[in-house]
Amino acid sequence: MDWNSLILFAVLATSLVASAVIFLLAESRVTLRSTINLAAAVLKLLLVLWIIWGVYQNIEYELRFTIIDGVDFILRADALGIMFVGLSSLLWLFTTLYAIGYLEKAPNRSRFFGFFSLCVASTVGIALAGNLFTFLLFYELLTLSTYPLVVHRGTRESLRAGQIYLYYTLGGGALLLFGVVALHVLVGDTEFIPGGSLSGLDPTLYPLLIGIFLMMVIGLGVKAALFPLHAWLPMAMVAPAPVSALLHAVAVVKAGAFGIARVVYDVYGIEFAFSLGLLGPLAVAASITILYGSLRALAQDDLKKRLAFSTISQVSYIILGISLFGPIGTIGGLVHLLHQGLMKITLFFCAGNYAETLGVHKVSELDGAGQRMPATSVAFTLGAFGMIGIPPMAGFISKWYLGIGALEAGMNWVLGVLIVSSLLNAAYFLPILYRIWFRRRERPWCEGKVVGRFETPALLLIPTLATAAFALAAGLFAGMPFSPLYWAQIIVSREYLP
Amino acid sequence: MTGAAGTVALLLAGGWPLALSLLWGVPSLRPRVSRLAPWAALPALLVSLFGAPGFTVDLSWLLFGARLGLTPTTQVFLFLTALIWTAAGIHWRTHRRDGDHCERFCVLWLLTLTGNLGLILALDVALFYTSFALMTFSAYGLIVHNGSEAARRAGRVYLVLGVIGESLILIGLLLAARATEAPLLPMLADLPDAIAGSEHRDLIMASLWLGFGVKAGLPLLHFSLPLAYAESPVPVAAALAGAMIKAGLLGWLVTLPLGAAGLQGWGWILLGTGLFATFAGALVGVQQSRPQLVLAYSSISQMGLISVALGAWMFEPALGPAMAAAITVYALHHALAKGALFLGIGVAHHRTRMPVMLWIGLAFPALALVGLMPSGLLAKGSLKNFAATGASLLDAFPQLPTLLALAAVGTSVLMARHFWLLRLDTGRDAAPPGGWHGWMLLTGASVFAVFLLPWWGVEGHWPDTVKSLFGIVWPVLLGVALSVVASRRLQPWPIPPGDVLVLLTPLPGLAVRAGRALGVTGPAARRLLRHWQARALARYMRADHRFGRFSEHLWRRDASLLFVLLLALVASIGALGFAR
Amino acid sequence: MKPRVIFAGLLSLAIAGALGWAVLERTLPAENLPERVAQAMPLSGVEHPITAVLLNFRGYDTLLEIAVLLLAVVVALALREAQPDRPERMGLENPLLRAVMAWLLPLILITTGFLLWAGAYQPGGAFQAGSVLAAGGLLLRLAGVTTAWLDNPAVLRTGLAMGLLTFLAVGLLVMLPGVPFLTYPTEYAGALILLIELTLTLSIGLTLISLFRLTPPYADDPEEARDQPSSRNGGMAS
Amino acid sequence: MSGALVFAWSGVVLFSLGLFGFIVHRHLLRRLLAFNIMGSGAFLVLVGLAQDGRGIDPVPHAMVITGIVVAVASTALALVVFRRWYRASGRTDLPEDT
Amino acid sequence: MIGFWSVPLLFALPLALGIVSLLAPPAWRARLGLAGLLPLLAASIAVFAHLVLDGPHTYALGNWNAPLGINLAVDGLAAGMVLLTAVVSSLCAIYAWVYLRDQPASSSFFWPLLWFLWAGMNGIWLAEDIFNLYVGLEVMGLAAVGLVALKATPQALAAAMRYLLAALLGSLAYLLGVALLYASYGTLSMAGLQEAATADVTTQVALALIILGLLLKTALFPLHAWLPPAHGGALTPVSALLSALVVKGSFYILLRIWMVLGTEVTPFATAQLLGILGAGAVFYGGWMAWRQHHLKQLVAYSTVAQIGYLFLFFPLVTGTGPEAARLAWDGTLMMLIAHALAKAALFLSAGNLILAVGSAHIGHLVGISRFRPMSLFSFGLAGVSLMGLPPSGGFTGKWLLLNSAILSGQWWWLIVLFLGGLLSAAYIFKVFRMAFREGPQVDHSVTPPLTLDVTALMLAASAILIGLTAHLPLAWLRIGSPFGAG
Repeated sequence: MDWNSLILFAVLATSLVASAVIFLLAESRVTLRSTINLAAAVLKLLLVLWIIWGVYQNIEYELRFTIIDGVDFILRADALGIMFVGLSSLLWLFTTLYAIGYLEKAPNRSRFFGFFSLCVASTVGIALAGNLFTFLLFYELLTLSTYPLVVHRGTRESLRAGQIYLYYTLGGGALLLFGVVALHVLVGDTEFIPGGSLSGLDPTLYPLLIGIFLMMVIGLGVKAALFPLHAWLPMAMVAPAPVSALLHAVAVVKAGAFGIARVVYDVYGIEFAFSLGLLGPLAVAASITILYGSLRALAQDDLKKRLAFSTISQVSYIILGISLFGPIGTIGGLVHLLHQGLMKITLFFCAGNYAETLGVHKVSELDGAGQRMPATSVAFTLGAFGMIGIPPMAGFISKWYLGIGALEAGMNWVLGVLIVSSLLNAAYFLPILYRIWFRRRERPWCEGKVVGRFETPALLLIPTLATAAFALAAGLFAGMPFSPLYWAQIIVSREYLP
Repeated sequence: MTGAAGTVALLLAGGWPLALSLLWGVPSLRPRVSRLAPWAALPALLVSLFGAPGFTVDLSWLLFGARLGLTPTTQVFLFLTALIWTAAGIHWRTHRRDGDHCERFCVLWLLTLTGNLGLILALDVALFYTSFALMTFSAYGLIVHNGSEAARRAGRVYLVLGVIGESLILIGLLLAARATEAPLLPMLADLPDAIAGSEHRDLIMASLWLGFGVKAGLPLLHFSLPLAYAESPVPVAAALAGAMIKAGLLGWLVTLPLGAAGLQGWGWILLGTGLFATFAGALVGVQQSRPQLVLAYSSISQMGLISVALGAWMFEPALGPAMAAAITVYALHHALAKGALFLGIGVAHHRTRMPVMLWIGLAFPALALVGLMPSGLLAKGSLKNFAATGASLLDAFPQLPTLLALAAVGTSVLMARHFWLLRLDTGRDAAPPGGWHGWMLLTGASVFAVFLLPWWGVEGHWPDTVKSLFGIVWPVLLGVALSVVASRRLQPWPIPPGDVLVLLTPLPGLAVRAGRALGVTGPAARRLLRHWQARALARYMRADHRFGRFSEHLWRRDASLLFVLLLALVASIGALGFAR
Repeated sequence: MKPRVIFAGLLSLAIAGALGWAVLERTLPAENLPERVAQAMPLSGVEHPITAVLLNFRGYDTLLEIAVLLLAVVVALALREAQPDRPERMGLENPLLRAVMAWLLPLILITTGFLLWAGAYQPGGAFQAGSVLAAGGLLLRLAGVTTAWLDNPAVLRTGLAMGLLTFLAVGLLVMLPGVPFLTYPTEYAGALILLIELTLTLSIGLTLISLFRLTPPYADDPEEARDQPSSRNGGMAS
Repeated sequence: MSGALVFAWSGVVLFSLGLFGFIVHRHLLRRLLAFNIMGSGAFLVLVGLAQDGRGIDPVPHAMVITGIVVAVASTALALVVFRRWYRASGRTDLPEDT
Repeated sequence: MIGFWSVPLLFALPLALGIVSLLAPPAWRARLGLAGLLPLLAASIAVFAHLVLDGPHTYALGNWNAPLGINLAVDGLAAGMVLLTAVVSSLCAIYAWVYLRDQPASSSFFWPLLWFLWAGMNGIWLAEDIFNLYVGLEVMGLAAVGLVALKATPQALAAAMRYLLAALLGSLAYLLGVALLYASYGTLSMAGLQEAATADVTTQVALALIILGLLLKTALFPLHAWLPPAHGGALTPVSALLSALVVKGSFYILLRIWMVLGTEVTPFATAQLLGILGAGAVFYGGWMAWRQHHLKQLVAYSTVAQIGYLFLFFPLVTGTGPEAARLAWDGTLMMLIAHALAKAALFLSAGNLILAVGSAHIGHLVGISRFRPMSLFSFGLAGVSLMGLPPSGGFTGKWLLLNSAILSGQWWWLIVLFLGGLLSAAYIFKVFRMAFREGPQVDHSVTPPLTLDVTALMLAASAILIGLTAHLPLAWLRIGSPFGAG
């Protein structure tokens, strides 16, 4: 147990300890709770930055102990994992800030922030997991820690949503469990190794491996909201805005997508998965989801629902990238993991701002919001442009790499999917922008909250603008060192050239 | 121009308007920024005049790694763009009224300008495409600036076409980039060769041709132009018609493999569409009842001529150098003249104390356009130059010179119609006289800017024989004569602006017509239209809701399907396990 | 009703059949435990093999068995405390019984003593003795002889616990030389076993008597009992 | 069938009869009696099977004595609980059984 | 050496404590109980440590070796159960110490009964003699019945009566099996039986009787009818003890006897039948738990379901390869331990919730998450283990069982584990749904004493932790097991 493993533990512990302490705090200790939360988030971010620097220099970070014979608990920071950790810890900081502002004077804040931190801890655990078992461990923990967040409002509707969320995720988790166990029986402890560890198996096992892959992808696809396993996601929109933001941008859907990446790259190995013929169907499933999500989003009037269907569509970009055999497609998928997170969290923050400040939940009520809340609206615009894939937003970078990657992999039809999806994205985002900026509101706003100097409370505005700026910068400065694109390239260079 | 100074100059050319737009974000600086905004294109103008082609700046941190630089062609484009934007900016500054949404306008203006300049300066695909998109989407805000129903409709049409265009361009660029050596960091200069050698050559060319064609007023994709020009503020219209339409042309020029062998088919297509645009633009244009619309169709018509030149180039690669020069010259000439004409509309609306001077000024660009001024002479001369070198083209298409001459008749008629309409409009606005500076700048440039061409190394072809001079003059005379006759005898057809659009959406168009026939006024028809639109939307939403209910029911109820899936899977795995 | 009878009949028949089959098919064991018992008898401290098995070889079983017995009383005590009975009205005003009791009681006590003592050599032992003792106690009760000391909880409970306590104490004390639990030193084995048996007899007797006394009196009519608010727990039930 | 097993056989019969009664009856006292019959049957089997002609086996006898004590204790406990139940509810059978 | 000395203390000490607390005045019983916990815990730990350091050993009571005398066998499983009993019972005792203050005075009889129960359980864990097991079973059973009856309400009495009848019937069936075995083999020692065992009719009938009897006492579906009222209706610490430990007593005996006789004597079908009954228990118990409206009844039915998991052991260990059998062994024991800890925690926290809202109806829990998060948190942690979600002992056990099922090719048990997990999620989250619903804005609920919450939380946390460090306990449990010390 040296420093390099302790720091991994510390990354996990920052949010775990924060969560435990917050649970124990009385409801009224607002300042203390906020301080702990923020301190933990900042500390975690610093630690993660430290590790990122270390991973960049090829330092090994590993923490390992035995759970049962033949099954280890492994935390390991590799390039892919630390990318996801970086995203989570960065967005955790912003979401915490946002949530503090959003939930001001709301009940049950101790519970909320406790589970919130727990949720981040599980996300970090998922990212750092070094084998399938550890991954599974945190994957299920994530399910459990997000349930209280989904039902936080305690209304009948949110409880129903929570129930459906559970149906899906627990069912998916059980499937994943079976896949993992079956794989464990076949080959023993399945550590994540670049290039995968299964290619040496006896060819008579291939049908079995395909079945296991299917089970795991379905299990993970539930969280990644892969069609037709997506129904929980729009329903989970009843949760408070920070939760939606976190669920959509970082924690849950990304955990599913990240898991699929792990399975494809580090368990099966992309070449082996390709030779088994698994990637094509995955790409088809992802494409169907992309189009389906967009088509459904088109018809939603509820802003958050529209964003939710958009998420369903966008997360499948990641899976699409993963299923493209070739380094460029991989880069596209991985980089979209970050980009989508930044953009979508911005959009949800904005939706939350509109709802909190103006009491507006529907697209049709947004007329003229740009005049009342210019900064939020600018952020929303940036996010929406990113989603459509308009340069120089981050979404364009992903789309470009996905497109080139699809051509490289010989799947030209994917290009069509990308274009149609962009058009659909434009079709459901641009009308919102039009309403925000170019229509006037006839009636005065019924303002929900007392705001300070700005158009909305500073705690709501700052994170929104920050994530929007990040989403812009991720695209604009994609060529810089340590940009998401740069990091994805590092991952791919390590993944494809072991 | 080398080293640090060059780097700074290039960066400033594109970055200065961007920086201004960012500074606008600071509320206290806004008044200052809006004072500086008209001059935002000045650095670019200077670079275009004093910059040297071949110098590049690598911005590895930007996007995938961007590269800025100038080529002889882009230098001309940069000049005309910067000049038009500056002039339009001056015009806007002197004609600004209180109560405009000046602030939003200001920042969108700067962003559009950034995009327009950036796409000219960009040497790599990513930055080019980024700038192009920035221009497209920012311009939307400028077009709908008035906020009127018509402006919003124009904006909608513009945006839909813009998005489709962007997508087409993206397809083309992606496929083309894939064919280059470095698909992740493609340079524009590599594209033509890559496209010519690509297995998807025709697909790429089609997407790029259509994609840029949206901007360049390609027939059947053109209908955003008249709508946008007519409804946007005058300086915006000038920029749109002068500069941004040329961005589409530039897109063609830098991406299409114009000089490659074996593109005769494409040559025919471009020639055909170009000629069609030329005549159709003229025919539809003369029916219009507003000067802006006439000018818009004139632009479509003129771009058709350029398209003819492109087609000729493709048809016969040997024409390359001559056609390149011709296109550049024609682009410069047409852009400046059209810009001047549009600004002239703005000037003419105001009261003036010097009507004679005004009309003389207004006449200059029009005369240039029909070919009676130095710039027009040079442009027409260059364009008709293929007779000397392109024998095979003339063999294949001997009627071409005649058709070009007839096109000039159309241009003349359009100009005549323009002045006729402008005369009716003049001084209608009670506003105090605005500044003439911007307009005068462009007017002057439209006549004399061609003399700058040798400075950039572009050699046009002056019509050097009497025959060719006559060939330029007689269509003008014929056109004027026709106009005089027509203005006495003929009534214009009521072809609505955005002609084909109406045909494309026959139902609403018919509804409007039927409404008119029954005496229902425009607003009522529009209300009806909106009602239908709302019904369609509602139906879609209802269908979606039902589908959502159905699908969610299917997938959600106790997640029963999951279980079935699981059981099937487990069973199959078990069976497989036993089978082995 | 009908199906249950059929079910019960079938089940009983099946069990009987299976048992019968098992008894028929039984093979004689290879292990000859009686012989081992016989060999170990000299070391047991008693002469009757059953007593030796009960209190020496398998003394642990007996220890637990006494615990079971005590347990029954504990539960009975607990239940009475939770559901208090009214003062006892038991006892027959029968002079004949009283007269006979005067004769019988000494005889019962002597029989008890004999059974206890005989246990070391022939069938008999603590449980048998204790049962007889209990029978005597019951007769006394039926005769209406008040046994006030039995109502003193401390005395009663000490008496109840004495047997098990002694057993335990002996079992633990003999461990002192470093041998396992319940390893009687050979020379004291007989005496220790007798001590245990004696206390056990008393305790067993007392146990049986108290179990009898701790059931609610027959006269306690359920209707009355439910009317009277004696049960404090009644209010707790929800 | 050897005659020595007669006790075992009667034990089998008693056990089965007791089981029948235990299932059929609802009155708790009867069930307790049936239980005791079963117990006796079991003890008979235990002792009866030990008569295998190799002399007396004291171990089953000791086991039976232990068993009897346990049965007595159980019966007593059952009676106590039954009487308490009867006093509290006035019923002689268990509620869900009818 | 201390470990060796401590072995008899494991039953002697609780017996002595039971007697003393019977003699002591009611007010002193609780204090005495707390004082007694310490030496008993120490003895348990000593025995366990002795095992870990020196390996398995037997303890010949009275210095008479089996088959003449009675041996106690201390192997990994026995010592592990002893320690588990010590931990769970201690925490329950501490809980009871506070909990019983507000109960009627008669409930102080909890203490002597607890000690006897403890003695009976320790007797069972250590026993190596099948008749001794019978006596131990009776001690445990009657003590348990007494504890159930302690409330003395009509419901409690009926439940106790039902429990008693089932226990008696089970014991008699077991005794008859013992009689047959003794008649065939002339020995009562398990080691002796294992040596001599042959697959003849007598043995099979004996085994069948023993299994039947023990199934009844373990309350395996469809013989479970007595369990929910008994466990659901008792005092809270009693429910916890019964569900966590007492049902494990008879299962433990079954496990032991199966390892001695079952794998050789019984046909494959028997093991499968036991597995199928287990599956039935999982489904039926889970379904019934989900339908309950009474919080403790829900938890009690959950026990019915969880017992079913344990019975998957038999098909997985019979007629399968050594690796699959070892995994099944590990998995079952992990399940057993995890369930003991988690179920005790679940009952205790359910008791806290009931104390808080003053009603056992689940519908009355509305909004409780806001005011009593601690109690609910323990409930949730324990629920995680019951659902078999990581990281918890329940998950580790499930993982091992899954591994074993796949390895032995008996994939149909996967479905049981899968649906069982979902069913348990359904009933656990049923409680949570209520608790998370927004209810009254003002706190009307009673605050349970901190001790109650802390004990529940400790149990729940240990159910989680044991899953994370499972390889240590499993390694220890494997000492002296038929599958070798891994």
